[in-house]
Amino acid sequence: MAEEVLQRKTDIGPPHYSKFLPPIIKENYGKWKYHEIPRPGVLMHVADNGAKLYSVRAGSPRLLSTFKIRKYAELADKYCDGYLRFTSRHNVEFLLTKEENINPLIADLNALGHPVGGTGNSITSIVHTQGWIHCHSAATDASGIVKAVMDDNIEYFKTMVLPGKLRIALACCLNMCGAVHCSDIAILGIHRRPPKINKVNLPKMCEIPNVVASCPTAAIRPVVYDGKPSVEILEDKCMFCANCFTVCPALPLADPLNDGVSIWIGGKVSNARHEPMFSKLAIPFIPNNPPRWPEVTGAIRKIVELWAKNAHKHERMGEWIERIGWPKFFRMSGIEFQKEHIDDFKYAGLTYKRSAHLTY
Amino acid sequence: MAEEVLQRKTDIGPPHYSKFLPPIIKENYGKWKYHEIPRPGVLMHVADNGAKLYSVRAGSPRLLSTFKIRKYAELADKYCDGYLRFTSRHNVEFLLTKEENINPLIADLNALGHPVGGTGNSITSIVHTQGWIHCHSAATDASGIVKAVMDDNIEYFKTMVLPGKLRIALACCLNMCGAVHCSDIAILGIHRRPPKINKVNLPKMCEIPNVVASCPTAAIRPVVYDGKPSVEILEDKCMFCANCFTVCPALPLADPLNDGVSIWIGGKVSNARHEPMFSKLAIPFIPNNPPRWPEVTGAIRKIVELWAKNAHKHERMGEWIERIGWPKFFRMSGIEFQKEHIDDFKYAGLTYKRSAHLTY
Amino acid sequence: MAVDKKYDTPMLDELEKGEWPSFVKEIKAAAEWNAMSNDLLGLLEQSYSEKMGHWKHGGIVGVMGYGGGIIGRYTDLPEKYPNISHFHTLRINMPSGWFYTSEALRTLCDIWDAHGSGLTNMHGSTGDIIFLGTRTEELEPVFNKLTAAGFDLGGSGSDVRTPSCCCGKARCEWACYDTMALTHFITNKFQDELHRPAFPYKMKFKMSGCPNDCVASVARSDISIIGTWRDEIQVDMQKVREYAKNGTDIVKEIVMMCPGKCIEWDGKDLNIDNSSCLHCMHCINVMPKALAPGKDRGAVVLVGSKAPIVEGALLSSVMIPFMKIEEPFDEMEFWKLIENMWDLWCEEGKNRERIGEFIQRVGMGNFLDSVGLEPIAEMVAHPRENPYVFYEEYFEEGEEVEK
Amino acid sequence: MAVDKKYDTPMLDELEKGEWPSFVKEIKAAAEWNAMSNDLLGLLEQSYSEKMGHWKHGGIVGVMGYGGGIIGRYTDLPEKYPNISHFHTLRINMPSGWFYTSEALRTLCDIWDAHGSGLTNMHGSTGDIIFLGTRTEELEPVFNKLTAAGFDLGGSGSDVRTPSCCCGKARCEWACYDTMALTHFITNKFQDELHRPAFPYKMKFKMSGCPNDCVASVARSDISIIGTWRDEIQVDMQKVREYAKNGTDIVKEIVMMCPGKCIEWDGKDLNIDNSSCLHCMHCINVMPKALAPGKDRGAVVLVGSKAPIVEGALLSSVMIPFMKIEEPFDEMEFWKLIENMWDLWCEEGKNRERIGEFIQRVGMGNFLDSVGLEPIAEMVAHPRENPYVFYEEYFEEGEEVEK
Ligand code: SRM
Ligand code: SRM
Ligand code: SRM
Ligand code: SRM
Ligand code: SF4
Ligand code: SF4
Ligand code: SF4
Ligand code: SF4
Ligand code: SF4
Ligand code: SF4
Ligand code: SF4
Ligand code: SF4
Repeated sequence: MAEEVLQRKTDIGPPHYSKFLPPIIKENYGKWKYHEIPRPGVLMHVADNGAKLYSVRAGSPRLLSTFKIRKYAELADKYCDGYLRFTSRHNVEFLLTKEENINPLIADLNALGHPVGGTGNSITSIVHTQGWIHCHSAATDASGIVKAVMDDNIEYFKTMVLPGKLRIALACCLNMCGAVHCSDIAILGIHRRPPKINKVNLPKMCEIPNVVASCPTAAIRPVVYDGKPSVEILEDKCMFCANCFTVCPALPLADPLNDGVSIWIGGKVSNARHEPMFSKLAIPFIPNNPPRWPEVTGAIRKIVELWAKNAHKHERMGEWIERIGWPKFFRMSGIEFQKEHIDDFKYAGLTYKRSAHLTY
Repeated sequence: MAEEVLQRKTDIGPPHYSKFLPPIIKENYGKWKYHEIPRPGVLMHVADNGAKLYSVRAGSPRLLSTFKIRKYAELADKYCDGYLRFTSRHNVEFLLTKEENINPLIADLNALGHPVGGTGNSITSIVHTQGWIHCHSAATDASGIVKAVMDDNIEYFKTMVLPGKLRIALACCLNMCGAVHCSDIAILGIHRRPPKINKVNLPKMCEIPNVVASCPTAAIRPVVYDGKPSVEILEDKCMFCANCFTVCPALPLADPLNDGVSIWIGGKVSNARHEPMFSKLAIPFIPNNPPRWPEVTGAIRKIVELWAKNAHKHERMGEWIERIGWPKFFRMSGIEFQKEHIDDFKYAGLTYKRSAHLTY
Repeated sequence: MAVDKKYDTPMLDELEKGEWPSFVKEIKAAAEWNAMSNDLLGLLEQSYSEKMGHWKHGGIVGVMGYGGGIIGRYTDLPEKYPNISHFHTLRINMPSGWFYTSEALRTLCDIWDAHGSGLTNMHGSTGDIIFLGTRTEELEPVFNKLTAAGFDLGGSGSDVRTPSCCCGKARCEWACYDTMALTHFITNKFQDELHRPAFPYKMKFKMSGCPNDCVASVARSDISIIGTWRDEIQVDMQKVREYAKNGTDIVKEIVMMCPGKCIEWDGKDLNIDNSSCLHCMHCINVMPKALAPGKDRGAVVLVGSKAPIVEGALLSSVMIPFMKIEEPFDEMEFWKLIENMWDLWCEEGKNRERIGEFIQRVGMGNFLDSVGLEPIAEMVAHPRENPYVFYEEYFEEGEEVEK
Repeated sequence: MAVDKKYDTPMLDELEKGEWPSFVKEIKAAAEWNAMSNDLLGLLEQSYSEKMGHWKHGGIVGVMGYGGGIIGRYTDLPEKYPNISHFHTLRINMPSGWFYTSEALRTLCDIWDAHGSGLTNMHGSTGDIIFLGTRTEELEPVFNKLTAAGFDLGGSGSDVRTPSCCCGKARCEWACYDTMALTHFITNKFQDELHRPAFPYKMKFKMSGCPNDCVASVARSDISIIGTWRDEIQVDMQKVREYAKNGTDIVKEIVMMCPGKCIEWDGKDLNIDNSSCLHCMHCINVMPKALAPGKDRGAVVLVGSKAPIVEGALLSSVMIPFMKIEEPFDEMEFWKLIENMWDLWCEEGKNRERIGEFIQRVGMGNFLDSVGLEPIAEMVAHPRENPYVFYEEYFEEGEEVEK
């Protein structure tokens, strides 16, 4: 299928964004005055001169076929002179100037299977990663859990009844592509079994010193196996980080019996009110249960409802828990507190409860 | 002076406190209802049955001669049937039942050179240590600075006009005997020059491996000197902790040209409002300037006044600074921020400013 | 590539149900005509039933003269799924702010339909347009068509990664600087660094127009540039009163939630002590018609965030508390700092050590010394709590000595 | 010991000025008749002019059968100050709560005047009565007279240190348990551990009757026992209204400062959501006549605080969130935990490793396993943020395997 190179260009960079901006944005660039959310999924930005831009946000699985993208293009042509954008959380936004086009567009989007929502105090789409679709590292799938969780929370996407924004993210391994470490709710794929050593391939594929050095806990030691250099793993010391696997394909961690997901909560990135926070471990392990991971969706649903019911208005998940304290959160949620919850990494000492500030 | 042992007793423990409690306390033990502070330095505790106990608190240098203790005993006999106590911050408290005795007692105390105060929102006496009076480790004196600082803040001992309690502590070296690490203001003696190696005594007095192991930064290496085992010190790596000196007298750090004090602020131990906090570095170094350390008293006075003027009612030093942020504190106080202020120890990473929460 | 096989996908079919748009439907749509996507469907069903992925470590593949932009990928079941024996992704640099015309999207689709799986991510979590899966021999042709259409590859490996930003001034009333313009400028300024990995590890830029940080820059970028202001919040008092009248509980929702504790409300006037304002955006967020960021606008620059592998996750921390961001961008002093930082990191950083980890290792103070920045209180949440200060000078017999 | 020499002390004399009581005056008072104190005066003046101490590392001195309680001390200028060539201190265990009668004080003075410098610390910062400076040969006689008078030595070295406590129920309306009784009990229970150092390092107990923590136990003791309650704060509403009437700004001073954010005040009633109360004491502190701790009282036990040498300072952290403290103390299950902790620490602790540092090193989770405590959420400020969990079990071919 290779084709003739006519004139090879490099380092041209991306197209200039100005080519893609609708006239109303060009005219009011930097001159927006305020916005309103007339209905869930629709933003109205009003410029100094009174001009009004409507953005209609539709949910997206992010993994899109060219078929679907062409459909988007059609809708953009039909309702907004061909102008649209994607958001930092992978939703698609149609940029309208004609208010009367909003409802027909939404109807068409719904017909296409794309609900409109995700604005204001809602759950918007889940920032996620490749999973079994494309990555060698995955301890779980990405798109499947995302679909199941969003199905289960769809009314919170289509309405704005939550106390604040709720950002969910998923990463299929500890590399944490995405914003898992700072999300209101994070779903994180984890291995729980130390790497199995492929003794045949290891000497061929990997440099022993690199492999040994890659392990942060010094769990890997060089040995000689069958006259060839190899490694052994002190299983007690393994914390399943997969750093060794990143440098050496002969040390796979994936293991259907032991892979699964953990749930982390209470992170955020905005500076609104509270400073950015890391997510904290809520549920150490749930086995993979495809295709719809019911234990995961169930657990998340429970946490969402608990927060929705108890938080003050504007309080993000982490702010709410910080106010009531983690012990009370564990009591309320019925989640069992376990040894796994107790930090034992670098800054562990600072996570101990160092005061008598307790609830009973 | 040695005397005959009549009957050697051991492990008898301290006398039972009940022997020393005045009748009013025995009667109302555990039955106190509330307290008032009728005037600075005087507490009135009221029991369920209406009984009133007055405690008159007088400032103390803590280092007391038997002469002075006998004077206290006299006053106790004169005004309160011989009952008195000392506080956790080393002040003396006379325990009265007769309200009419308060004023005469205070007059006598003042005549004896002991001001009355330290209650409520005041500066009470400074928890401190031995310094040049008794310790081999000292980088500064204890009692001298304490005296100078208390003289300079005497009106805040005798009144209750501050926003909250202000606890000052002093330790003459990094061992930090006392509560220096959690004080509103802490004065800490510090060395700034690496140990000088006493090459003659070292082989005689110290075990080289212990010495080498004692250094947390691995600044000490074994060497042979004049045919004898000795050590060398990589000066760049020394953080002046004196741990080596603790295990080896031949490695003194004391050095008149380079010893001095640092000032730390914003710590607390009570759970009231904010959880306990560590003190934080405010002024990295002030040279020793006996007998009255004017640079130290001046710096402290300035910090106290700044807090007194700007804090909300009930706000301890650290709570106030946390609210306004450290940059603003540095701007307001005129203290220069330097490299020394930036943490580079174990948890350094967590002390960096990890958000856009800034004041301008 | 015609589709000749049909896979049974009972598990995946379950994921066509429900109201959220289904990625399975997307794959199936492509699998109708595309053999790669069809094999992907088969492989994925197998992964679902085995609870395990079937991809091998990626090899080094790429386009001529570029070191990044392609993630090589091969299945470990090439006999069973021959059409995805190679299944490399291309990372294509998106336009700033992810704005498109329908025409641009169709151009991209045309290219990808001709050379790949017909599947994409719009977008990857760094922000790129992801072309999901093709064979090695297709890479050059795709690349050539892309550049012809005005698109270029994004980053991967130890290079500058595709910078990304919020929509900023294009659509947001709070943008304190022009995020899209700066992002476009940075992307072009660092084309070489983006396409030819030469760093110890990856290097990400993310630009948010205000402290709401709609691209999560503080958590996900080595260089985080977050808009802010340093004068007073603009207040339209009449509008504040309207909010109050229309049901906003100003004391509960705003006064008590202000982290700077610097707002007072007496039922008529809102009084902000701007000198204590932490620029968190909360009050503005709640009353967008009444309040707005000040007029003296710029950005705070933070450095060093990343995911946890392997020393633990980091948030970016303040390096420049306030910087004006104005055209001409190339005259900004800022680039000098970036250069100094990179020089130092390239020289002294370990392999696979992000710049944030490097700073943690050498210490902020030493890092500042080396890049020529003065230490300032804004860089720390609080000064040190431990007494282990490396005082750098001492006196000897009357004279100051540098250690 | 008559005083035959008189030292010029121009620098120290400066410290007789000013309103705060002067330690120099105290030393001079003793120096009038005591040669040790007189030499101390001379030595101290020299230290002041040289800006340096003149004490050597202490040798091992003590009384028969005791390993602790005495700090040996020698000056490095014994020729010049012969009377303080030895200058050891005795640490004498104070009565709980530092209560005395004038008689008891005079007894102590009599003993010390006969055998030492005539100088004391009332008290040391661990809480002991400090007899400041005497010669080795005086130690036994002092000890014998002390025990005859009912006093005993306190701790020093790697032993249980003299436990101390706030005055508690003796004088404070907030004491949630009997601090003085418990302290007396602990001191006597552990006489052997107190007098004969056998631990890896020192071991301090401090008892505070309520979360105000008037003995700084959370910062300065390996075992911190802090009183608290678990039912509802007792409210006398009439008195609350009186405070409000007399000028307490209940919203600003209490509602907005409550860390649990669980108080409401409508100008008439104070409403506390006790299930969110953090037991900080603030509201009670501000309105002592109106509010009081609940009736179901006990204590929280925290473990591990210490000064910074050498791994950094620690605060104690929660081990038992609530424990009833009631007579008979010796039937409390608590001692079993203490025993387990000490056994473990003695077995696995390094030399000069405090128990807090030991926990930091082995990890709280492992520590709990070893001492037989269940992990509970109250022990942490928050769960872990990093994903490096040491899962302890995995499945292999259908069966669970312990690693
Ligand atoms: C479109 C988008 C930026 C873009 O260039 O793509 C965007 C747009 C807006 N954000 Fe955002 N935010 C967008 C991602 C984010 C993110 C990033 C993320 O989620 O990964 C954050 C940080 C989230 C976090 O803290 O974890 C973010 C935190 C905010 C906040 C702060 C919310 C808070 O209370 O913490 C506001 C203020 C508000 O909504 O009150 C905000 C406000 C806004 C406003 C109202 C700004 C404006 O006036 O135009 C926009 C509409 C918000 C809405 O959906 O109601 N935006 N916003 C992103 C939409 C993502 C989506 O499809 O759902
Ligand atoms: C006598 C003493 C206990 C003892 O057994 O010796 C004591 C006695 C009282 N304390 Fe205290 N505290 C005593 C040391 C402490 C300490 C320890 C220390 O300073 O080293 C603290 C912790 C300080 C810290 O956080 O750094 C302490 C933190 C408090 C607090 C909390 C204050 C705060 O806002 O943080 C209160 C409550 C209050 O005063 O409102 C309190 C309240 C009280 C009350 C009112 C309790 C009562 O109802 O009897 C007593 C009179 C206080 C006063 O002076 O106004 N006491 N108090 C100690 C007197 C020391 C002195 O001579 O000045
Ligand atoms: C495609 C993408 C996930 C996605 O589905 O969106 C992705 C995919 C991979 N990431 Fe990532 N990362 C992607 C965004 C991120 C992000 C988010 C971001 O950039 O905002 C992060 C967290 C932020 C950060 O940089 O720390 C991220 C942190 C990592 C890490 C951990 C790096 C670290 O320093 O902690 C690794 C591991 C590594 O580099 O060895 C990694 C490694 C990988 C590799 C290359 C796997 C590997 O070890 O070789 C994955 C290739 C998957 C595949 O087969 O396609 N990826 N990766 C994202 C890039 C798309 C794009 O260009 O737009
Ligand atoms: C006398 C006293 C200071 C005072 O003037 O009050 C004192 C004096 C000494 N302390 Fe201390 N410590 C004294 C209370 C403390 C406290 C406060 C407390 O107990 O509440 C602390 C902080 C809390 C703690 O235990 O962490 C304290 C933390 C230290 C340390 C650091 C221990 C650590 O683990 O970090 C050392 C160094 C060591 O043990 O090697 C230390 C060592 C010393 C030595 C023995 C010096 C040494 O290295 O040999 C000092 C003897 C001085 C002398 O010549 O008399 N002293 N020491 C206090 C004991 C009096 C008493 O018994 O009542
Ligand atoms: S999170 Fe892990 S498994 Fe998922 S895409 Fe990133 S590197 Fe791959
Ligand atoms: S997974 Fe991580 S901890 Fe386990 S052996 Fe590999 S590198 Fe070491
Ligand atoms: S702080 Fe240091 S110098 Fe002062 S008494 Fe304690 S050990 Fe000695
Ligand atoms: S003072 Fe501390 S850092 Fe310096 S050499 Fe001695 S033990 Fe090492
Ligand atoms: S970061 Fe700020 S400027 Fe950018 S889109 Fe979000 S709210 Fe607007
Ligand atoms: S921006 Fe945030 S800190 Fe500033 S006044 Fe508004 S709410 Fe307070
Ligand atoms: S700790 Fe509590 S009980 Fe003890 S004296 Fe202080 S306020 Fe009273
Ligand atoms: S004790 Fe503290 S947390 Fe509890 S209600 Fe009172 S102020 Fe609030």
